Amino acid sequence: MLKAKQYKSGVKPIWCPGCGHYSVLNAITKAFAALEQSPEQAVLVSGIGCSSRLPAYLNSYGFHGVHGRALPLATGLKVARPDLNVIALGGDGDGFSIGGNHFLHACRRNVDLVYVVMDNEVYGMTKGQASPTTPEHWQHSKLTPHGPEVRPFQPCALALAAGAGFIARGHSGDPNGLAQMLFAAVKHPGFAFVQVLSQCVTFCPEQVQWKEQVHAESVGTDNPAEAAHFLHSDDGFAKGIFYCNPRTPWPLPHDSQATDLREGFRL
Amino acid sequence: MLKAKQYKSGVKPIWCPGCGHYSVLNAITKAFAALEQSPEQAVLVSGIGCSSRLPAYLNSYGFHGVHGRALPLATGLKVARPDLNVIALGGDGDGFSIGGNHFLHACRRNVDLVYVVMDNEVYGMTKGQASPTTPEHWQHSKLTPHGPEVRPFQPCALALAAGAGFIARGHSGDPNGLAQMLFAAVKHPGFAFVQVLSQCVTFCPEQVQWKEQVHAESVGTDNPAEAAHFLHSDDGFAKGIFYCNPRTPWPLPHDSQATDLREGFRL
Amino acid sequence: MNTALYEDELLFLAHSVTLEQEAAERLYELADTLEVHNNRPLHALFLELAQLSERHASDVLAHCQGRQLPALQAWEYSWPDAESPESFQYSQVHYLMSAEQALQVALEVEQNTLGFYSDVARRTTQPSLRQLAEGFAREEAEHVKAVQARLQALQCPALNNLDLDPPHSPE
Amino acid sequence: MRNLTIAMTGSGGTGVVALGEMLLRAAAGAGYYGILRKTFGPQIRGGESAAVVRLGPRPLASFCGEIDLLLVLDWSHFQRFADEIPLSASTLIIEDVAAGARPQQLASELLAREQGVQVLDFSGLAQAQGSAHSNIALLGYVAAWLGCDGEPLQSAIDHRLHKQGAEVVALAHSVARAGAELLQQAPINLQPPDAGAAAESPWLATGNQLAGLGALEAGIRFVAAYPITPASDALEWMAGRIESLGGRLVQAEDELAAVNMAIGAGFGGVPAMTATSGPGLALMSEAMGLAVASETPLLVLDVMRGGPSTGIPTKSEQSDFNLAVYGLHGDAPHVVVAALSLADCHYSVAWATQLASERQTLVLVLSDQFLGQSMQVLPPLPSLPFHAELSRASLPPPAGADYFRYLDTDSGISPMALPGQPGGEYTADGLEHSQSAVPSARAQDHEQQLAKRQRKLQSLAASTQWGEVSALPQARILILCWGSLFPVALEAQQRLQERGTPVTVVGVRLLAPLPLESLLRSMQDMAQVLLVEQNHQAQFAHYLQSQLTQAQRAGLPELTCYSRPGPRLFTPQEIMQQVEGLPRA
Amino acid sequence: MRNLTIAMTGSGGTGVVALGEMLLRAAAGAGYYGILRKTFGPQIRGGESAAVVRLGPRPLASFCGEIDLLLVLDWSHFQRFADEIPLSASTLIIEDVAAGARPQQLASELLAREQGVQVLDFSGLAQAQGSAHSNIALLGYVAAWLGCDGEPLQSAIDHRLHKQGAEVVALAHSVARAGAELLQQAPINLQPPDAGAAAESPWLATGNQLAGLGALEAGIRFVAAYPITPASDALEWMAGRIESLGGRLVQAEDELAAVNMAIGAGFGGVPAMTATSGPGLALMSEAMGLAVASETPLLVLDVMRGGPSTGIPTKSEQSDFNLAVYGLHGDAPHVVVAALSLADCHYSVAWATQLASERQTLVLVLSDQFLGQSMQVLPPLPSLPFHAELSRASLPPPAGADYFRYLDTDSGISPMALPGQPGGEYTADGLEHSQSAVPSARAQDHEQQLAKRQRKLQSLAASTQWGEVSALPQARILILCWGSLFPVALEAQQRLQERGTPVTVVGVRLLAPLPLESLLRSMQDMAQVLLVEQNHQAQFAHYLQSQLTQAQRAGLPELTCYSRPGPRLFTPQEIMQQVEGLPRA
Ligand SMILES: Cc1ncc(C[n+]2csc(CCOP(=O)(O)OP(=O)(O)O)c2C)c(N)n1
Ligand SMILES: Cc1ncc(C[n+]2csc(CCOP(=O)(O)OP(=O)(O)O)c2C)c(N)n1
Ligand code: SF4
Ligand code: SF4
Ligand SMILES: [Mg+2]
Ligand SMILES: [Mg+2]
Repeated sequence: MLKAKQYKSGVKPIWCPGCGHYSVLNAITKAFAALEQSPEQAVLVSGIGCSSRLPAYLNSYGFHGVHGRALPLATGLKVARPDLNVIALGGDGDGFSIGGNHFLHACRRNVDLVYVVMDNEVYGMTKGQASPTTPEHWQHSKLTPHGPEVRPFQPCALALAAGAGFIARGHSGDPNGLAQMLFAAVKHPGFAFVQVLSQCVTFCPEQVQWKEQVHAESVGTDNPAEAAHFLHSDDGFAKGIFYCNPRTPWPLPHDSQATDLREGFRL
Repeated sequence: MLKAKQYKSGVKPIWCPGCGHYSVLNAITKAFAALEQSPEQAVLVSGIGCSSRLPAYLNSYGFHGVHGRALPLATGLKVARPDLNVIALGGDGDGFSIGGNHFLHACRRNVDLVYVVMDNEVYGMTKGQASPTTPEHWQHSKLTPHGPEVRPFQPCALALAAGAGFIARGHSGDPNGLAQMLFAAVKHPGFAFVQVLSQCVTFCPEQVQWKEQVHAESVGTDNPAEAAHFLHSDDGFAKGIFYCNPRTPWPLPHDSQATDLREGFRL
Repeated sequence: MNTALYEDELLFLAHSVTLEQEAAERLYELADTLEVHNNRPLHALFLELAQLSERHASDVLAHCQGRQLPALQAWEYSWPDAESPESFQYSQVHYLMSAEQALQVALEVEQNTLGFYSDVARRTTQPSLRQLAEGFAREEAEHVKAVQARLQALQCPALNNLDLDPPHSPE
Repeated sequence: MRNLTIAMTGSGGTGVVALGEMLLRAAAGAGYYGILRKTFGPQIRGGESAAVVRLGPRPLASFCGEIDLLLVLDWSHFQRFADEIPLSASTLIIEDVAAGARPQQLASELLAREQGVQVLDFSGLAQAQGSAHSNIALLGYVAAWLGCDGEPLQSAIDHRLHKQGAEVVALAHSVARAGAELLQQAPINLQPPDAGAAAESPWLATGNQLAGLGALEAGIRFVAAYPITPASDALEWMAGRIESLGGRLVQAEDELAAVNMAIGAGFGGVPAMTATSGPGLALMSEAMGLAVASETPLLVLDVMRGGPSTGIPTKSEQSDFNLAVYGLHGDAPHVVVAALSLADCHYSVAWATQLASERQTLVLVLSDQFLGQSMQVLPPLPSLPFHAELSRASLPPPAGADYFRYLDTDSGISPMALPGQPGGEYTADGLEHSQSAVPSARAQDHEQQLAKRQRKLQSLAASTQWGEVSALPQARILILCWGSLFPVALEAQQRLQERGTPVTVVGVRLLAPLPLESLLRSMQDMAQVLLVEQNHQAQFAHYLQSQLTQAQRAGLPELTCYSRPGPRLFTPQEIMQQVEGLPRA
Repeated sequence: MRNLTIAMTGSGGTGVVALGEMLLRAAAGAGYYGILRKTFGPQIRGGESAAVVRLGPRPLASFCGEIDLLLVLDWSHFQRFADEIPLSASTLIIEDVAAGARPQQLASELLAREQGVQVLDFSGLAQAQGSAHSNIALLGYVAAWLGCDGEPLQSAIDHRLHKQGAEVVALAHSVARAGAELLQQAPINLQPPDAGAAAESPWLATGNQLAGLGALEAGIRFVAAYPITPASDALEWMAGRIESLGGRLVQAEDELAAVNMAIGAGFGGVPAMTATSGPGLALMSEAMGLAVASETPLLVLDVMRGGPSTGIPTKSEQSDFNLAVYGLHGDAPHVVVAALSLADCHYSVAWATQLASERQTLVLVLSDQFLGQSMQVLPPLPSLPFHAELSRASLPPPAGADYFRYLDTDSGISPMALPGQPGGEYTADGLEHSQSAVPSARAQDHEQQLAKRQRKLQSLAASTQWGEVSALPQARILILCWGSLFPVALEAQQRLQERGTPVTVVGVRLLAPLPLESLLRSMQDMAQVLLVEQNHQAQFAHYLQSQLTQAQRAGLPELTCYSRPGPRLFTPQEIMQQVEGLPRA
């Protein structure tokens, strides 16, 4: 049995001191310890962004793919190698902007993956542009000097409408709670989505206030209409497992006899 | 004032006789007649698919773009040319599979567009593969012989979660009702989404039964939680304007004085 | 259904005109469609039916001479069903449709129309409107007979006509 | 050695496509080899359509420009096929009474021809039996002429119709018989093609199916699919079979997902692929670069169609060459293979499957609509020695030892650990990295990895699979081609020889890295080189030039390029014409 | 004519980048020309960083390999910059007392040099005034040496710090003054560069900003943006300005959306663009083909970085050439332009903006991280004669007359109607189409449209803007380059001439269609041609070869190619070395 810190690789994170992503990294190692995860059986798959640098900091296998495509990469891997514990992760830009379509379809497809989005409401890596979850009137990006003026993306409500069976929100300020959520997410059969509020101290220093704003909720329900009602009136700072309704993960097993591939070609 | 049929171009549709898309075409011409639309001021923008062939059948301007990208094309056009009436349209494959991300972000961005999806729960143009809205156990595609085994995509629930301000569902069997919906959608300031159940007689002949299954609903609400509740318990055959909650369309006007572009370069 | 129709002659006429015009338009459209799909016999049949409908429409228009009919939007009509009763439902058409099948649908459509006119004639309290509607119904009954006659005249026994050609994928 | 080409036209619904398929199958049953091509209007159903069947005593992998016999069930829009069904004065035409008016332009021509038009009442024959299927009557008639109206025809009909029930089948048999009997009263004034001694149970297959076979046999166990014409049927063929091999096919939400899924599976050690056509390939460009940089095995099959953009989706063209060879950002060497015939779809894809695993990189296979969707009668294909299994050499050392995923080896191939192997843990990366897989922006690491990724492919250029050479000893002219033009060039070669002009034909299978030495050797003693390809910009020709040094180029014979786009089929005749037009050396 | 290069290194928080910027600005205020380059470690903040400033009396558009003066605030990870800050025996080094331990490897070298290392107490000076900013003290010190420690330094500090409030500014001024005063006690043992008579109000700008300026001045009124290094700041510069011109910038959800949005706007008649780097460009490939096929104006700026895949995002490379020129599916001719210097970002983008509208197609502009993110002092740029406004000729005829959107004209350019114009209604299409914009799969339409789309670009090859030639009369050697290597080659030319080897330099601005005649003319009388470019595979060199006929090629002087990837900066020295290594003709 490994201790949490034994899941770290020797590579030192490049994240800014104070960045919420450190704490997500720790929460993952804690969940791994609790899961007695053997490092070589886990694969962390990410896109591009500060958050997406995470896989290299663990001593599991990892794939730092291209921007926005962590989920299809993870899906291909998990379907081909069901024996592995595959965790996809990345940032809000990676997952909800360029990767939005894969997010929807991964929720529907329900492959047995965990997807962790470290949501700091900003594109950290490219110097602080607005992401889909950025507040409507945040005016700190030169690219959108008047603010995005667009309603923020509601990841949990969308996950629900798209058909995800496990929907939770954690906070980097609470790595133990987060570890527990991740533990549950890994155990959940099928697709499990965990949004983590993870501050970007460099481009959104105001996010250090989040620790005052988050509040635990114990809504956990398996009724989609109830969950929808909750999530459509949510202030974005509720913390907890909002919805958990396991169904058999894809791909479903089929009976299939060995076929002679060449048979059909004969006259 | 033009009559409905005067909005048609001379090009004859290649659609299969019996295809629901004919009736969507007629509904559009009827809505145009009611709107007293001048043909040169309207632009129909589509992706690729049987449904996406529609623009050529109208005597307005049109753009038959690439697969899945009708919405960004339409967005660019409308933002650049706010004087035009821009209608994006296409199929369920085009809009919800390859185009899913643009759908989400168009709902959020709220540009003053109408988006009509002719949903036949199948990829008609490529010979009948499953689309995101295909029923879980539909086994008529060789690509997914056991059926997609994935929950169908819920376009209206997703549009709501993504922030659309106008959400409606029509049926090709009711072109007059559809015309009325389209009329309202064009009048609605901001993004308006209309899902049209439009049968594919070639690959899903069972869909001619839809006319027995659809039922009018007068849920029309401006309360998102209520709408969410309704849409999460919907059987998919309700017909009507489900949600209508206008907000100022993007782009918002800003005061901006003339700038000397070269100013900032001087020492 | 909006009952105003039963009492307002102009509204009734507006319905009748639209009903016949839409029928003609739809039939022309179907003729085009079947031409595009190389069903030549049906192309010809639909053309013929369309021309017939067009004549009906001008007959009805004749009744409106000099009268200002109300301008209605497509959805302001009060049809018993989603579409005007003369409209061929798109979903009833198939590219390999036989003349018999087409005439069966045409018959159904004419019968629906007959039903529409008779219904108005039965329900209205306005004598002049009743007279008008009864007149239209009588004409429509003739159409029904005409279609029935054509159906009977179809000599061909039903042939086995399995669709052997697979659909193809243009894009 | 007489081959014959029979074209059939009608509208969808008259069953002309079904006619073509049944005719080919029946003929195959009687010892013919042959090939079938279908053509449609833009409608999904009921549009004008045509089938062209070529039959003869030896395997036929191409068409030629001449139509010997034209069977017309419906003349509508025949003009639209004018390019694909060129009639000549000697084309024999047989039409059904119900075929409708002959196309105006053609009508006068037809009357002026030596051969008249024979009008027969196939629809009447069918109707007399209560059937609308004049095509079946016609089928019987032609089958009788070919001498395959017995068991072969019956089983072709059964094969096609058995799902419709016994009654339908029985009716079809009797309509066909009526057609066959008609031949006695109305003989066809044309000698049938020679039948050969076809192989023991010959095959009937399309290139797309054979590509699927090659992939599965060589070990592909994961397929990510997004439908697109004309690649979908390769995916569909595999969909029905891969699970029985323990593999899986996923229908992806788009091409971006499809290619990334395949990369994910490849990273997991499961040989993986996707198939697409031009627009989809363009979308895959970014992720294909990831496969190159992260050194993940990836097979992508591109079944080319007319471009650019949506282009002409149902017609063949070789115009994705540039995209396939050059279309990645950064310096991203990868392998590009082109299938040289329908049968070679099997070979090329199987080889490519092995290459992807062996070289840990992107291998792109170019096929096209002609290869993918034509159907051929061919001798059973041999089993191939290609398999994707990773060789032991590429496994990492046991846990504890230092493991460098991107080790700079002599071969350029580094040991690749698979998830699940203790001691091999690494993070694959599209960022430039050091040998130990840690991101690095240092010049030295960048140059090392760039060179390594190029080096691991270079030795491929010398592989014996680089291409096919059909040499004639006295030849002083070389026809150089790639992909689906190879069989066409072979036929031109044969005809040219008959006319006393021996030429050698080279079909290039390995496009990148280019097997330059082999090519130079083949050009060496030639007086002329004619390069043929089916695109507007002579894409391969330019590429070839770009790979030659000044000295190499100076030493070469004159290089003439004949390049034209689709949708017209390439014919042996036009190649012959080009050869005959070459300046005499 | 003395230029001097000053490098500064420290970690993120020591303000070394700010130091570089203020130094350049202050120097510019005193009549220097110069150029600044910043370099970072992989961290977002606080990582090791460096700035290199080159100063001299004439506009400087490139760097050279020699570091004359190295200022060290912090030695941490200095090794990571070894490639970018190559020290020589004559480099003068000044370090702050608090700079920490010298890198081990370097330490012994440094001690062995003729020039020692001068250690000064900048942090002490700052601390004495209650400031942590040793960089400001150092700034004052160097500024004094350069003679710009008066008003120019003050306004550089003000410009940088004014948002922080008067107190901060005042403190900085006094720390800087203390630094300046230190020069008296500790003079720098190096003669400062010559200052020139800089232009009346010179400019300070990056290539990305100048690209933005070129775009907006030439009429771009719609920008679709998705952030990516190193293109984001071009987009950000435009974002703040386009609305004041009545235009709009949209931040898109991804590059697929961005490019399609720009196409939508272009279809609407509003000149539109997007900017990206390699990975984003790859994603745009499919839609760029749509712009070509539908003949919609589209401008795409690609600011290249190290590839393949995510590669080395913060460093420069010229390795997207292949993707830019060849990366579309089907035969899809389009225009590719490369910016030849920072100032030329303005010119090239403005020209490209006009071309896109005029030729109704995709125009790709290649810039790179070096051009995009370096900051230069330069004379004010002239207004340019380029504008995107559609010429009258391309409007459709009045309503009623027949209008053919894709009319096969002599020039290849067809009349383009804009939505809102009655009588011009048409549906733009990526499917192949007839002249009247109706989808068509006929060979004749396909060939006509393919030829038309190619023809409309061909005349461009003869445009005077094709490239820049810096010819020396006696030159027998030609240096051929494109993009950001042009200023480097120019500097090599100047130095070579000083050494008695006159060479001519050609910088190619128009990459596709290639201005072949102009190129052949420039090579004509040469004994040697040296082609230089910054990528691994010699992408342009191969392209050039591919465009030459056998005869043309035979007539050419020997062509030597020197090509190497990033991230190392290309220097005049290495070009000189190559020239000097050429076999003597
Ligand atoms: C195709 C592509 N487009 C754009 C980029 C540039 N890019 C890198 S990271 C990033 C955004 C990252 O934001 P997020 O996912 O929220 O991660 P964070 O840095 O905030 O943790 C972008 C736009 C890229 N690498 N690739
Ligand atoms: C990039 C790309 N991928 C795939 C295709 C192939 N394709 C054409 S239409 C289509 C699906 C159309 O389905 P839908 O949008 O539902 O329209 P329908 O035909 O059902 O009306 C596909 C997959 C394409 N044209 N381009
Ligand atoms: S920029 Fe923001 S997200 Fe990135 S490492 Fe720094 S704090 Fe974290
Ligand atoms: S295939 Fe289906 S969607 Fe396409 S035209 Fe035919 S019926 Fe309509
Ligand atoms: Mg983020
Ligand atoms: Mg569909």
